[in-house]
Amino acid sequence: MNGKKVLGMMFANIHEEALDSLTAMRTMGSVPFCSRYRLIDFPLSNMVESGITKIGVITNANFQSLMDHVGTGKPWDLSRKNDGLFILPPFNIGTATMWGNRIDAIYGNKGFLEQSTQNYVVLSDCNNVLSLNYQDLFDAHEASGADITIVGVKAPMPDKIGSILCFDKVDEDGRILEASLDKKDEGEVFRSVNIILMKKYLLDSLVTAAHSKNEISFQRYIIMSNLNTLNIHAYDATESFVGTISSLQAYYDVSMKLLEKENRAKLFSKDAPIYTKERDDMPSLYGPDAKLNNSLVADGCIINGTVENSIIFKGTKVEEDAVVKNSILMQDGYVGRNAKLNCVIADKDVNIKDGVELSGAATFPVTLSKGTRI
Amino acid sequence: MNGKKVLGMMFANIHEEALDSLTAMRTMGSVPFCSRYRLIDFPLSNMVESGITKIGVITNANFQSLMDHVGTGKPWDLSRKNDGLFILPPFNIGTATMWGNRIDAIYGNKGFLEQSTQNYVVLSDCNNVLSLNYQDLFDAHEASGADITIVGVKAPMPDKIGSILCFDKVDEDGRILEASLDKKDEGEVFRSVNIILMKKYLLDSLVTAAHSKNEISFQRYIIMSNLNTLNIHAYDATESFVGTISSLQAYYDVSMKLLEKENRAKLFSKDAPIYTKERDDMPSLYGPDAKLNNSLVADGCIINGTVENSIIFKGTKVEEDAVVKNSILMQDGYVGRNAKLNCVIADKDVNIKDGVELSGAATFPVTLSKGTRI
Amino acid sequence: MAHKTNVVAMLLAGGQGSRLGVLTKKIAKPAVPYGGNYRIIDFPLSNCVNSGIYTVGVLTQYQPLELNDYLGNGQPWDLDRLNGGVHVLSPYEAIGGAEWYKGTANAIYQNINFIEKYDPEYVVILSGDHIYKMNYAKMIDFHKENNAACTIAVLEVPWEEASRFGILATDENDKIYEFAEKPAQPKSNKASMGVYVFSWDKLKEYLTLDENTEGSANDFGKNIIPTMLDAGERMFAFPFKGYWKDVGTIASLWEANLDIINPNVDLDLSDQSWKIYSRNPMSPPHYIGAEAKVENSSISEGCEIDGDVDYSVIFSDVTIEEDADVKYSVIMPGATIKKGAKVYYSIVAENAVIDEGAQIGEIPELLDDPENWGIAVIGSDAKIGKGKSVKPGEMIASGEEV
Amino acid sequence: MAHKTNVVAMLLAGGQGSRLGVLTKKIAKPAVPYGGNYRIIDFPLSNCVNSGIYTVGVLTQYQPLELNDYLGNGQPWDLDRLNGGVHVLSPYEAIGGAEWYKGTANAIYQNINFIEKYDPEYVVILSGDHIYKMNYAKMIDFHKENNAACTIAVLEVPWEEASRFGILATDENDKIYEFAEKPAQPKSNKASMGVYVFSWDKLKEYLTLDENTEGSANDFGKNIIPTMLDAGERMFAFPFKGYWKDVGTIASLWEANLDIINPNVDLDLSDQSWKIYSRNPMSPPHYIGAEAKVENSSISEGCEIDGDVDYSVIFSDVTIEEDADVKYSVIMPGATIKKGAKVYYSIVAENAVIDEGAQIGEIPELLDDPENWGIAVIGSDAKIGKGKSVKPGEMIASGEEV
Repeated sequence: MNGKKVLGMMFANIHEEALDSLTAMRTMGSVPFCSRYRLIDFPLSNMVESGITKIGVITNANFQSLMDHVGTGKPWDLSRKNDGLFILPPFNIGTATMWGNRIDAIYGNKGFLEQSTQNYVVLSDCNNVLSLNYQDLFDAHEASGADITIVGVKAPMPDKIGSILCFDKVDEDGRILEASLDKKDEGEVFRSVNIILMKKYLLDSLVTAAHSKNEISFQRYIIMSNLNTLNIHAYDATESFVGTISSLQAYYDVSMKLLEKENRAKLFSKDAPIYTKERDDMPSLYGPDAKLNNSLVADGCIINGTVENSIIFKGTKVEEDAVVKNSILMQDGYVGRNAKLNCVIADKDVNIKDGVELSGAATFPVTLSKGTRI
Repeated sequence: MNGKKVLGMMFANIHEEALDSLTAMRTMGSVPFCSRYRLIDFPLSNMVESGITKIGVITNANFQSLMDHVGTGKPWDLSRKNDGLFILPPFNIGTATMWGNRIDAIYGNKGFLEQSTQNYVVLSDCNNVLSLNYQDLFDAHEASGADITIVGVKAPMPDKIGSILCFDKVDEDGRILEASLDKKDEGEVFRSVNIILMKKYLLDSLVTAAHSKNEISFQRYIIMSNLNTLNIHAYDATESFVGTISSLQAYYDVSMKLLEKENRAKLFSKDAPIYTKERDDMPSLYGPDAKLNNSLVADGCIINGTVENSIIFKGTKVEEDAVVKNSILMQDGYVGRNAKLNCVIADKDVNIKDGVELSGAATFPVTLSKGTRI
Repeated sequence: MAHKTNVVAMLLAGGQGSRLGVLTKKIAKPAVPYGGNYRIIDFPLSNCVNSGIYTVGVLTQYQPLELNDYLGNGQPWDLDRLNGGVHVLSPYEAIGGAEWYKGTANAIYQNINFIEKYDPEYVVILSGDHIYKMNYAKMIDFHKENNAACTIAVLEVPWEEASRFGILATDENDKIYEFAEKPAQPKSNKASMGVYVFSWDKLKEYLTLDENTEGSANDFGKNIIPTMLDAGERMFAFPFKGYWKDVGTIASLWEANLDIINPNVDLDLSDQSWKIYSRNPMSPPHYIGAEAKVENSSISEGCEIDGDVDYSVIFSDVTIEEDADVKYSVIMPGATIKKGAKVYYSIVAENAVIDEGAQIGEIPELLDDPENWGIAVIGSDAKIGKGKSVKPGEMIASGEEV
Repeated sequence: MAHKTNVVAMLLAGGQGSRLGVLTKKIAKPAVPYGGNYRIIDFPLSNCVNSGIYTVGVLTQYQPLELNDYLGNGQPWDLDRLNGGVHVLSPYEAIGGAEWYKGTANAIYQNINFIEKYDPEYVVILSGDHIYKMNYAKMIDFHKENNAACTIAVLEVPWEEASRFGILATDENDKIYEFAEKPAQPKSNKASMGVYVFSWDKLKEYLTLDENTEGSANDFGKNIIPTMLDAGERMFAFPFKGYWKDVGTIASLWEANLDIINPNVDLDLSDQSWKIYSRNPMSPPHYIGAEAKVENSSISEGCEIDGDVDYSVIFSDVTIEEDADVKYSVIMPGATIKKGAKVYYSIVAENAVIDEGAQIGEIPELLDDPENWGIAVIGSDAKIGKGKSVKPGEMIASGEEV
């Protein structure tokens, strides 16, 4: 795609209340995921690989971890003289430290939109782990003649999160005829992942109108109420791996799905690498008594114990005779000798002392917040 | 200087209330100065040229213009994987959008100090236009064995700004024996320009102690009250060009001083270039009726009229038969045919229509705020 | 990935550019200063970036040091990229020995590996000695629409000058049916601008064929283009309108410089939507003194002007002292024109010093024998002593003291 | 400025490195993969950056393409600098013709202009085939304190091996009074590590002298150092302690790789205060399957391991399928070891494929004739067919199919 055409706008904070302690000190976008990434890496890398050259990241007051991660934008080649990466905290509206809602946030960044030379905008949340070719999305949007194209997947409803838009009736061309919010359905639905493409002027006029009426729901007042007047299409991304991080349980489940080869193959394609901020760790070292199976491990680990069905982040050390099962250990953790962990999510820098045993259930993983020492 | 030794900390906001409309929408550090710079460019470039590799910029809620200007830090070669430039807004303390005072601001950034590998810190404000070799400052600090070294100049007291520290008695080694705040003196005094070098642990302990006692004046409680217990030295920078921007009048006067060759020679040395964000303007074009004298002009201007004793920023257009005297026209201004300006400070994007006449006095320049159309 | 790097530009920075004499003795031609704030290479490089092409190979085997230094990490052109960016490509040694570039086509041939790394669909071939602003993206679109193997940008030149150019004869669909290098009897006035778009698979095929052809000069104009035409490949002429100037000679370089201050010339350097990027000298604003007189001229940053300047292009960091007089001249970065010196119809190269009262060149009207007139050229770092003079058309070598 | 760039490092990336056989057929030696996440050049480059040296020239005339590509704009080493940074320097053409680098000293001589641009006080000369972590800043301090013309880093080697090295005899102040290349009767066990600090004015003087000396090999060890010693220049030996390994042969490269998983070796790659930087392949975490067995080994990102790995170094993006067995081997990026294949005491280069049931190398204890044992080497992109075997010590060329 000619990067001069489409502007990316990322919502780094949306839904972060769903992740409890994982988002206590960070935005949704900077939640660690899959041994070496942060959630924002997926949409950011996909956008860059699709040729998008200017991306604004809308965030709230807790943006320090996000700034630490995306920094100058260099890992995504977004440290540019023209265009590049822009962090958009709510700094210009008096004492506000939070954008009120999505409409507010876009309205508050009208200046950013106006100063951009691109004619199209693609909006994206950070809580859906998927691999998307935005060029294909753009081509489909152009080919269909749609005013708005929304990416959706056919999957069960996620737990907990509110305001999920379902496409209840879609015609053969892909136009959404009927939609609903927060459907009660146990089975598979066709639901939005909140990646939305439209012309910049259209977004501007819809948001300006909604803002002047004090509307607060983007889904309801910008999408649903315009289904008749605008040509709004659904783009089906079901063939990609899609994981919606709507709760801690969903975080755990989506993570564990990546132990399956076919899911990794979908999410990590050679053609569309996922970039992240590098730490320059050494390769991981496995000692004489290491026993690993069905696990993902990043660089910089020293594994001397047993690790099964687990996801191990950078710089983790597992000592002799320690046993880690069905767990997620974020970066720079330490598991002492004879410690036993089962169904645990440990945030960064967690230190499990020798002999400590902790066990949750796959349907109720135990969560340890950053820096916990047990 | 081994850049690994000294950390730079810049106060981008200090004293900005003094500049009225010039700082209405921007920090002190991002006030345009001398045809093509912003005030922060001077300490930033000097630090970089002296080999300092990590610089934190402390700012308040209005930091967008500063972020636009310093961006990724590339123009100063501070877009780095290790170290580099860090903007430090007050984002981690609940709803605060302002650092209360200098002690608060340093205290609030203790984490930044701790994470830095440097052993020394140099603090610097942005409202003193001067050229300083921080390596020489460091060498003098080391040679004297001082605990704290404060850069000072022998010059009259600036108008308006409060809390100016004067070194009233300095021994032959440079140690400050007596100091006072806000001296009433018409003549030349030896006064601080608020560039202060000390070991990191010393700053940390002084600020932590002051903070715990709820002290608010860095000058009074960290410097003055420690004159007997610590070895505090003055470093005389009088031989550099020094302009303290303490008011709009001072802004005008300091700017005009740079029309003198010897002042430019001091401030802009070939060995220590002043870096700034570049706009890639064309060279300035002078038409057949252009009449220029005793003026400074940046790139990107089109001058067809008369310009005398003035400072013209990038992208300014002066039409035929317009007359601009004793004025400062910031970037992208327009002066129409037959317009006459005398002793005017026009902020960015000011548009003076054909035939308009405006005249201030050298002791009372007329100020036009950003985007004014007359 | 495909979408990001499907075009690679290769810039032929060329040989010694000997027609520019002393100006290219120490630097490659594309690094020659131009237009106050620029060097020649800024134009094709900025065109690339503005056209969305972020991978550029610069081919040179002659004095690459200053060019390398000037391009650096590519940041001034926004070409400091993790993938792609700007790379200076000098010849190198492989097993079986090394070769210098034999011709323009051979230079590309030797860098096939570089191009293949980016797996491009299209390759744009540019030369490093033309001043123009052109959207290559539009030319590539034209190339795609025509399903062409090769597209050549053409400019309509006055018929009487056509025999000085490579001339393309085209049908009503802009399809090329004949190419003639400097034809005595031109069939068209469409001159090749030396800007080519190739489908990479086709170019690779013909480069390989050419390399294996005994006696070939390995040149685009002489060999590749005619061979492709003979083979019946689809080749199209992309019509360009606007300012375009070859700056391969002293006279044309001088003229092209003065064009930036000529209001009648269609070269707008202030256009914000098509900026020409360059490496900035990081100099303070220029100062125009109380006694100076500056008219019809361009002045760049870092200059201190106390003398008279008329119809001239003054590059950055130039000093012109009191009572000096500069007319119809091009004064390159860092040069000094001392008190009372006169510089007329001249090019004064970087850091040259014209001492007090010296005179360089002459106003043609004042010559006894206007036939002998020409642009005087002072090489970089040369020094013209007090009261000395340099005749019109004379060239003073770099570093020479007169 | 002086303080920022007063040191320039020049890295001799060298010639073809023919002792590394098929591994350097297509790439320069410094670009050879090492230690799971690295290439050889990452060590001297990271040492430079960690020592505060941000201007590095990499001298090569042999296959610079992959090296250029690997170094890119220098960002992985934090060397994407506005001034300085990392530059690959190939020979170029000046007026009067061009020359390939004749020797190590001549390579620096030909790049005097590059060095002068930064106006350094000191120049550090490094070579591209050693693995070690060293603070050059301390060596430069030592050089300054001694007011030396040249300082050479030395390592104490076992006396019985001393005759394989360049040996420096020093007085009690570490002042060198004799240098002997591979002496039969070594006077000391201080071996030159090929790391030199020169005061630039001195080095320039001796480079120029050497260039004008008929019959000189233009080599640092053979010419520059002895000439300086003879002339009575102050030359000092800087003692180094720690891991240092020349990886100039297949056996030493193999051994140095296995050193990273040897707990008894003093090479700590996890030290956060002296990181070794490298260009990251941007691969997902590695996956170790349910049936895999991994012990005493290092695994890098992007691998999918379903077989057995023991005492081996597995680089990024390697696939080891079920029932494959890899022991005492070095498997470089992107290689595939298919089902049931066995790889013992081998180096398998980038993207090579070992098909099902094939066997590469052998465990020495199992050989009938252990005298004939050696490391087997599979070149990059080579393919070893189903059930085929490659003998110990055998080398399969890049791209070959067996």
